[in-house]
Amino acid sequence: MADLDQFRLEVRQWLEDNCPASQRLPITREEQVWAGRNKQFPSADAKLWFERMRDKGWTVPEWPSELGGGGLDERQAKILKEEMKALGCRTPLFDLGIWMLGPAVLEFGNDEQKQEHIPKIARGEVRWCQGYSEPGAGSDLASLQTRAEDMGDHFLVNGSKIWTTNADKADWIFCLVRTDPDAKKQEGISFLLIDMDDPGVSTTLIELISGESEFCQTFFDNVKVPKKNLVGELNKGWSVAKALLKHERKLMSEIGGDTPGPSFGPVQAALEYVGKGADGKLKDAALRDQLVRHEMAYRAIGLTHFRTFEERMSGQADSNVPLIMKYVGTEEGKRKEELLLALLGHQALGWDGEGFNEDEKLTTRGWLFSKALSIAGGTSEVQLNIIAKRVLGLPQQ
Amino acid sequence: MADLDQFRLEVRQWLEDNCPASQRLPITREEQVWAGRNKQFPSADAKLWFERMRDKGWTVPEWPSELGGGGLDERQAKILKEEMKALGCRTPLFDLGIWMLGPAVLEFGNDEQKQEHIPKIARGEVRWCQGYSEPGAGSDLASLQTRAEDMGDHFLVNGSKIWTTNADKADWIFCLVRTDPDAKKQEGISFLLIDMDDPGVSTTLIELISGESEFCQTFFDNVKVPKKNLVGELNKGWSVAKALLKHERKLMSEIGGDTPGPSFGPVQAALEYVGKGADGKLKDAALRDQLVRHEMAYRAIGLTHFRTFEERMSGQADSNVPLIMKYVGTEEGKRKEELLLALLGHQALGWDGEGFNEDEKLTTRGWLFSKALSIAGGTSEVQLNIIAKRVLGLPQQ
Amino acid sequence: MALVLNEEQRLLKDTAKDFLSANMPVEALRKLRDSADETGYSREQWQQMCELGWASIVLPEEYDGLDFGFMGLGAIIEESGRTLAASPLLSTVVLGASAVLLGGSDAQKQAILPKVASGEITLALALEEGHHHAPLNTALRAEANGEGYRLNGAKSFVPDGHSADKLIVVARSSAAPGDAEGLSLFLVDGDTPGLQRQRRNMVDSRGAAALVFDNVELPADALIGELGKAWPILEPVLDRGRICLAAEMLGGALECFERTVQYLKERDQFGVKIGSFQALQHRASLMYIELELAKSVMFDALTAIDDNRADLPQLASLAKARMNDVFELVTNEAVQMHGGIGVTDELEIGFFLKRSRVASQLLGNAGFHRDRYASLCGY
Amino acid sequence: MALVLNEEQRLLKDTAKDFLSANMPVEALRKLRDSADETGYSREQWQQMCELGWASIVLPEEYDGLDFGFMGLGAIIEESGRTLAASPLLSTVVLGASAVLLGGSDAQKQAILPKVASGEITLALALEEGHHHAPLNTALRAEANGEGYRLNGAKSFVPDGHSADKLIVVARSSAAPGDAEGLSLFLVDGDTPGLQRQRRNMVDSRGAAALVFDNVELPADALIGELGKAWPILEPVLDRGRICLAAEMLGGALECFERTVQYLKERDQFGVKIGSFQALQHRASLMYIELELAKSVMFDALTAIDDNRADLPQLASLAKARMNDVFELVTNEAVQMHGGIGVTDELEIGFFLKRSRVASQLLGNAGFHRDRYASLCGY
Repeated sequence: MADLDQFRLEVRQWLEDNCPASQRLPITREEQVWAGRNKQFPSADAKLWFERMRDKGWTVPEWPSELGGGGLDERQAKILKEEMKALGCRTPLFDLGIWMLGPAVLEFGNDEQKQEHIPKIARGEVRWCQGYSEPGAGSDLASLQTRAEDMGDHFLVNGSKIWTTNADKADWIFCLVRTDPDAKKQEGISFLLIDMDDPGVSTTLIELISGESEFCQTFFDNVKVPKKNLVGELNKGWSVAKALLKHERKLMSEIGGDTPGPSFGPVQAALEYVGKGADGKLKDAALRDQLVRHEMAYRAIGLTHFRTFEERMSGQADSNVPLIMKYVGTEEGKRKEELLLALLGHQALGWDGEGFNEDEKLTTRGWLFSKALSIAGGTSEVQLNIIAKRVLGLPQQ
Repeated sequence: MADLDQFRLEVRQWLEDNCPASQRLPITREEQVWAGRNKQFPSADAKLWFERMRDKGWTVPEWPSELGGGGLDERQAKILKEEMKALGCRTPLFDLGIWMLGPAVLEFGNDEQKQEHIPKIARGEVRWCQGYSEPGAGSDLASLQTRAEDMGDHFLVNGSKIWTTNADKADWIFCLVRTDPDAKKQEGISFLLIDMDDPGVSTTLIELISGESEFCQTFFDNVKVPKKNLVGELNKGWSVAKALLKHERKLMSEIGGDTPGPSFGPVQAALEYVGKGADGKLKDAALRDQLVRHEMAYRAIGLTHFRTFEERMSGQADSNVPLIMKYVGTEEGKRKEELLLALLGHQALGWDGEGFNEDEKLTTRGWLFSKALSIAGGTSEVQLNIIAKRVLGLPQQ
Repeated sequence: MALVLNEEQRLLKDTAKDFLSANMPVEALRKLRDSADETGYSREQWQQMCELGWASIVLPEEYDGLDFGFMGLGAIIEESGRTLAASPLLSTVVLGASAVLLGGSDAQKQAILPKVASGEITLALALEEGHHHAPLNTALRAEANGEGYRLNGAKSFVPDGHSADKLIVVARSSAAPGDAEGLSLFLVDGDTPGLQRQRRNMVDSRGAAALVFDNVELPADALIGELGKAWPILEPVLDRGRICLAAEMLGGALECFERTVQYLKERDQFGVKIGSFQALQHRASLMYIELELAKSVMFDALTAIDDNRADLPQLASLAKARMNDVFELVTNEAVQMHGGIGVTDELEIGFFLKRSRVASQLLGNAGFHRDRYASLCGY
Repeated sequence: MALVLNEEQRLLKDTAKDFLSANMPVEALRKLRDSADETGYSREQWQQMCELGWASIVLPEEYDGLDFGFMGLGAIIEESGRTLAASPLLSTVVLGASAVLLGGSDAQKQAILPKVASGEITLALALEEGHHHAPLNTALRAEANGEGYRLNGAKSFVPDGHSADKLIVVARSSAAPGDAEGLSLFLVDGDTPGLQRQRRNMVDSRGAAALVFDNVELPADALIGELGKAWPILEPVLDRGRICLAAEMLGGALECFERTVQYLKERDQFGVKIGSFQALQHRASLMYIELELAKSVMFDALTAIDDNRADLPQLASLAKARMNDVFELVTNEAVQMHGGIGVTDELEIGFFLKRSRVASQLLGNAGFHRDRYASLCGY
C-alpha cells in the first residue's frame, strides 16, 4: 500500500509539472486528439501534452513498456486515472486501437504482430476502425458474409462492413471475415487486419437520424491481404471477436449516455429551464420525479461500476456483474436524453439555425443519437438473452 | 328506435313497481343470492325481488322465453341493464350456470340437455361450478389428465380439478375430461356434466394468500356419469371449452379489479387518507401521480368496453378488441389495488383484529386477491401470446 | 357518446387516406426538409386539401362550412398523421378558426371564416412564450392606444407562425402572468409594421416561427371577444387543438406500429423471423393494447367537442396525455425493433420519432395534462 | 467506500446463513402466525441471536459491544431477510440502541446498551402517528411536570411496540406538527402506568402495536438528549433504520428471485420448461439487473453509516426507495411466474409479498424518499 501512495504522489507531481493548463479544461469533441498517420492537433498544448504522455507510455498505461506502454498494473493505472481526473487532465489520445484492437493483439497476436502494431498504437501513429457488422446481419454477427479466399500467399477479400465508425478517417481496419464458407456459423470465421490504403477498399458515410455521423459502410472489392495480417488461428476468429466484444460492451457501458451532448447535466438543465418554486422544489412535479429517478439510477450504476472494480481487486470477481453494464448504461443513457429533452421543452425541438443555442441543439442531436446506443455493440435484447442464459442458466429453446 | 324507447319506458316502470327499495342499495357479497338446491336469501325483499325477476325471465334476459329466459335481444338486454343500473337494482341471481354453462349448453347442447338444464339455471334451482384446470396443468389446459372411461352405458371418471370456484357449495360441475388418452392434446377431450352428489365426488377448500377463498380442489374417485351428460360430440369438448373460455375472459375483464373490495374507490381513499393541500392538490405528489394515472387508465378501459359494444351494434365488429380486455382489466385491476394499498399506508397493513376497520382489511385482502386475477382464466402471458398470434399474426416458433 | 365512425365519416377517412398516400407520403416531408422549404408545407397541396373540404369541414354552413363536426375532421387528421403530412390544418382550421368562431364578432367571422374555408388565408395561434406550454403565463403586453391597441413582447414558438396570413395573438391586457384574468386575443396581419417573424428550423421539419412585437399598432376591431376576458374562449380552443393534435399522433403511432409489426414478420435473425421472439411479441402486443385504448379515448374526445360536453377539458387532457405516452412508446420501440437501420435517416421511422416529441411538447406535455386532469377531478 | 465484504464480514454472513436456515426458515414465521404468537417472534431464538453477538455487533466495546460496524450487521440482516426471520433486531439494535447511543447520556448508555448487547432487554421506537411515515408530524404531547415530564397522545404503528421492555418515544415538547424544532425523545418502560399497548395483527405476521399515552408520568432522566432538540439525533437513527431495513428487503428480494428462477427451470408448460420462454427470460434478467444495482447501493449505504459520511441521508433514501421498488417488483413477478400455486397460502412466496409491502411503508415509501433525495440534492 505504501508504495502505491508513493506512486500516487509521484504521478500527481508529474501531472502537475507536465499537463499544460489548457489541457486541464473540459474537453470538447473538436479538441480530441485522434491517432492517425496524419494526426490533427487542435493546439500546440494538445500536441505537447500528447507527446509527453506518449513518451511516458501513459497513452496506454497498462501495456508492456517494451512495446511503448506504461507498464503499470491495474492498481497503478487506476491511480493514474484518478489523479488525471482530479486534475482534470484530458485524455491525450483517442483510438479504437487503444480500446479494442490493442488488447486483442496482446492476447491473441504473435510476436511479429505485436512488434508491428502495438507500438504504433501506443504512439498514436495509426488510427484503427472496426469491421464486424454487415448489412443484414445485425445482432446475428456470426451470419457474416464477407469472404476471404485463401490464394496461397494472400487472402482475397470481398464484401462489405457496416457501422465502421470513423472508417473514413482510419488507416487500418480489423475485420471478421469468412474463411470457410462450408463450416457452420461461428466456425470458419477469421480475424483479419486490413490497411485501408489497399486497392479495392472504399468507404461511404451513413447519415443517422441525428444527422451526419461517424458511422460508415466500408466495401471490399478484391482486396489482397497478406497472410501475416491474420490474428489468431485460421477459422478461429470468433474467439478473438468475443474477447473484443467484451471490450466494446465495456466501452459502450462507460460512454453510456455521454455521447455528443450539451455542457449541462440534467440537474443543471432542470434548474435553468424549469426552475424552483418557493418551497425549493422544482416547479414541475412530474419532471422533478423523472429527474430524481434518473439521478438515483445513475448513482446506483456508478456505484456498481466501482463495485465490479473492487471485486476484481479483492479477488471476489463476480464475472456476471459486468454483463449488465452495457444494458444499464445504454438504457439509462437513453432515459437521460429523454429527460433532457423534456426539461428543455420547446428549446429542445430545434434542428439548426437561429433560436437554439449550441447546448440546446446538442441536446436534440444527443437524444436522437442515444437511440443507437442500445442497438450498437449488442442490442439490449441480446444483452438480456445473455444474462438469462449465462448468469441465470435458464433453459434455451 | 321508437319501440326501443317504448321498451325502455316499460322496463323503467316495471322496475319502479317491482324492485323493493332495499334491493336498490349497493349490494355486499353477503347479500348476493346464489343459485342452488337450497338457496339462502339474506332477506324477504331479496327473495321477493329474485322471484319477480325469475318470473319475468330476467335472471337470464337474453335466453329463449320457452326455456325460462326473458327472450330479449341484445339491444333490449342492454336497456334492461342500463335501467337497472340507473335505479340501482341489484343483480337478483348469481350463478356460473348463467354466465358460462348456460350459453354453452344453448350453443352445443341437444334439446334434451337444454330442456333439463336451462330452465333450472334460469330459475336458479341449481348452482354450477367449473372443472377445467388441474394440478400441474396451469396455463397448459389441454394437458389435463382427468380420465373418463367409456363403460358402455356410462363414463367412469377419475382424477381431480383445481380452482373449482365454490365447488363446496355447488350442485353440479361442468368438466373437461380426457376420453381418448391416445389422441394428442386438444383431441380426445370431452365436455361432461357431473352431479356433485354422485358417489366418489369430494371437494376441499384452498387457502389463498388473501385468506380463505371460494376456490376448491375437487376429486373424482370412480364416479359413474351417465352418457347423456356429455355435451357436444365425444372427444370434441375442446371446442365447447374454447367457447366457454371466451365467456370466462369476458367475465374476468368485467369484474377486473373489483373483487372483494372496500366501499371506497381510489379517489375517495386518497382524499380520506392523504388529503389535499392549500393548492387543492393531493398532499403527496407521488401518490397523486399514481392516482391520476390509474384514473385515466380506467377511463380509457371503460370507454373501450363501450366501443366494443357499439362496434358490435353498428356491425363494425372488430373481433380483436375484446381480446385485450382480460389483460387490461386484470392488470390495471392489480395496479388499482397497489394504489389503494399505497394510499392507506399503515392502515392497509392489517390482517385481522383491532385497529383496522372493515374497509381497510378489505383493501389488504383485496390487494392480495387481485394477484390471482392475472393468473386465473388465462394468464396475462397467455393473453399477450394470443394477441401476438391472432391479432398481429406474428410468426410462431 | 359515439365510439364508432358513421358512413359519412368513414367515407371522409378513406378519401383522405387515398389522397394523402397518393400525394403526401412521408417522402414528401423529406423533400420539404431537404429543399429547406421556407413555408414548411406545399401551398399547392394545401389548396387541394381545401378543395376536398378539409378546411371547411367543421365550420358552420353560414360561413361556407360543411358542418360535419370534429369526428370527421379527426378521422382526416388521423390519416394525415400516418403520412406526417405537413399542412396548416391544425393552426388554421382547428386553432385559428375556432378562436374566431368561439370568440369573434359576426363581422370578424364573416371576414375570416369563408376565406379559411376556401383556403384563401391561413391562420396561426401565437401563444407560447416560455420553454413549456403555459398559456396562463402569457406576458406579451397589450395596451389601449387611442381607439385601438399596442402590442409589445415576444412569442418563442408559433407553429406556422412565419407563413400564416393572419395571427391570433394571445396577449395580456391586465393582471399578472399566471392569472386567467386579463388575457386578450387579437387578430394581427402577418405584415403589420413592428412585427418581426423569424423562421425556426424544427427537428420535425415542420414550419414554426418566433415572433417579436415592437409597438405593433392595432385597430379597435382587431380585438377578438372582450378585453381581458379571453380565457373562456382560449381554453376550449386549446382543448380542440389538443384533441386534434392527439388524433394526428394516433395516426402516426398506428403507422409506426404497423410498419414495425411488418418488419418483425420480414426480418431474419439467427435463422428465424425476429417476430417469432416471444419478448418482442409481448412488447408488440402491449403496444397494440395501448393503441386500442387510445382509439377509444380519441373517439370520445372528438365527440366531446361535437356535443359541447362539459367534460371536454378532461377528455382533452386524457387524450393528449395518453397520446404523448403512446406515441413516445411506439416510436422508441419502432426504432429499437428495427435495429441498426432504425437509426438511419434513410428509414422513415426517424421522422415519426422526431414528430412525436414535437407533438408531445405542443399544447402540453403528459405531466401538464395529468396534473390538469387531476385538478379538474378535484384532487 | 467499501463495496465488497471483508473476510470477517463474509464469515459473519455465512454463520448467519447457517443459523437462520437451520433454526428460522420461513416455516418458523408460518408457525408464529398460525399459533397467533403474542410476541411475534421467538424469545428463545432471540437469545441465541444475541449469543451469536448480533445484538452487540455495532455497539462500542465500552458497552460490551463488538464494534464490528454496520457492514457486518447489514450482511446478517440481509440473511435474516432471506428467511423472513422475525426478531426485534431492527427495533432493538438498529433503532432503539442507536437512539441511546447517539443521543443518550453516559448514564443512559451504561444502563441500556450492555443489556441490549446481552439480550436482557428489547427496545422499540414509538414514532408513527398517522397513515404514512412522517416523523416531523409528531403531535404526541410532552409537558414539563415538576422535575419530570408528562406524555399524552397516541402512536398508531410501533413495530415490536407491544413486546419491547422499553420504548423510545418521539414526542413534541414545543412548536407545531411539521416542525423539526420541538421534538424530544423519552425512554419509557413498557409497564409505565397510563401507557396502554394494543397488539396489532399485521399482514406480514410480525409483531406491532398501537400505543395510547394517558398522562404518563416520567422522571427527569427519561429524557434522551436535550429537550426539543431531538431531530439531529432522530434523523440519523431513522437513516440507520432505513438502510438496515433495506438490507433485510434485499435479502428477501434475492431469496424470492432465486426461488422463482429455480421454478422457471423446473416447471413444465406446453411441453417445455417455462424458463425457456424469452418473455420470462427477459423479465428475469431485468430483475437480476435491478438486484445487482441494489446490492451496490446497499454496500455504499452501509459504509456511509460506518464512515459517518455527510451523504448518509442521500444514501439512506437511495437505498430505501430502491429496495421498496425492487422488492415490490420481484414479489409481484414471483407470484405471477409461479402461476396458480403462487397465490396459495401453501407456497411461501406469499409471505415475501406480504413482508415487502409492510417494509415499504415502514420508515418511508418510495415517494417519500425520492422527494427527500431530490430536496437533499437541492431540487
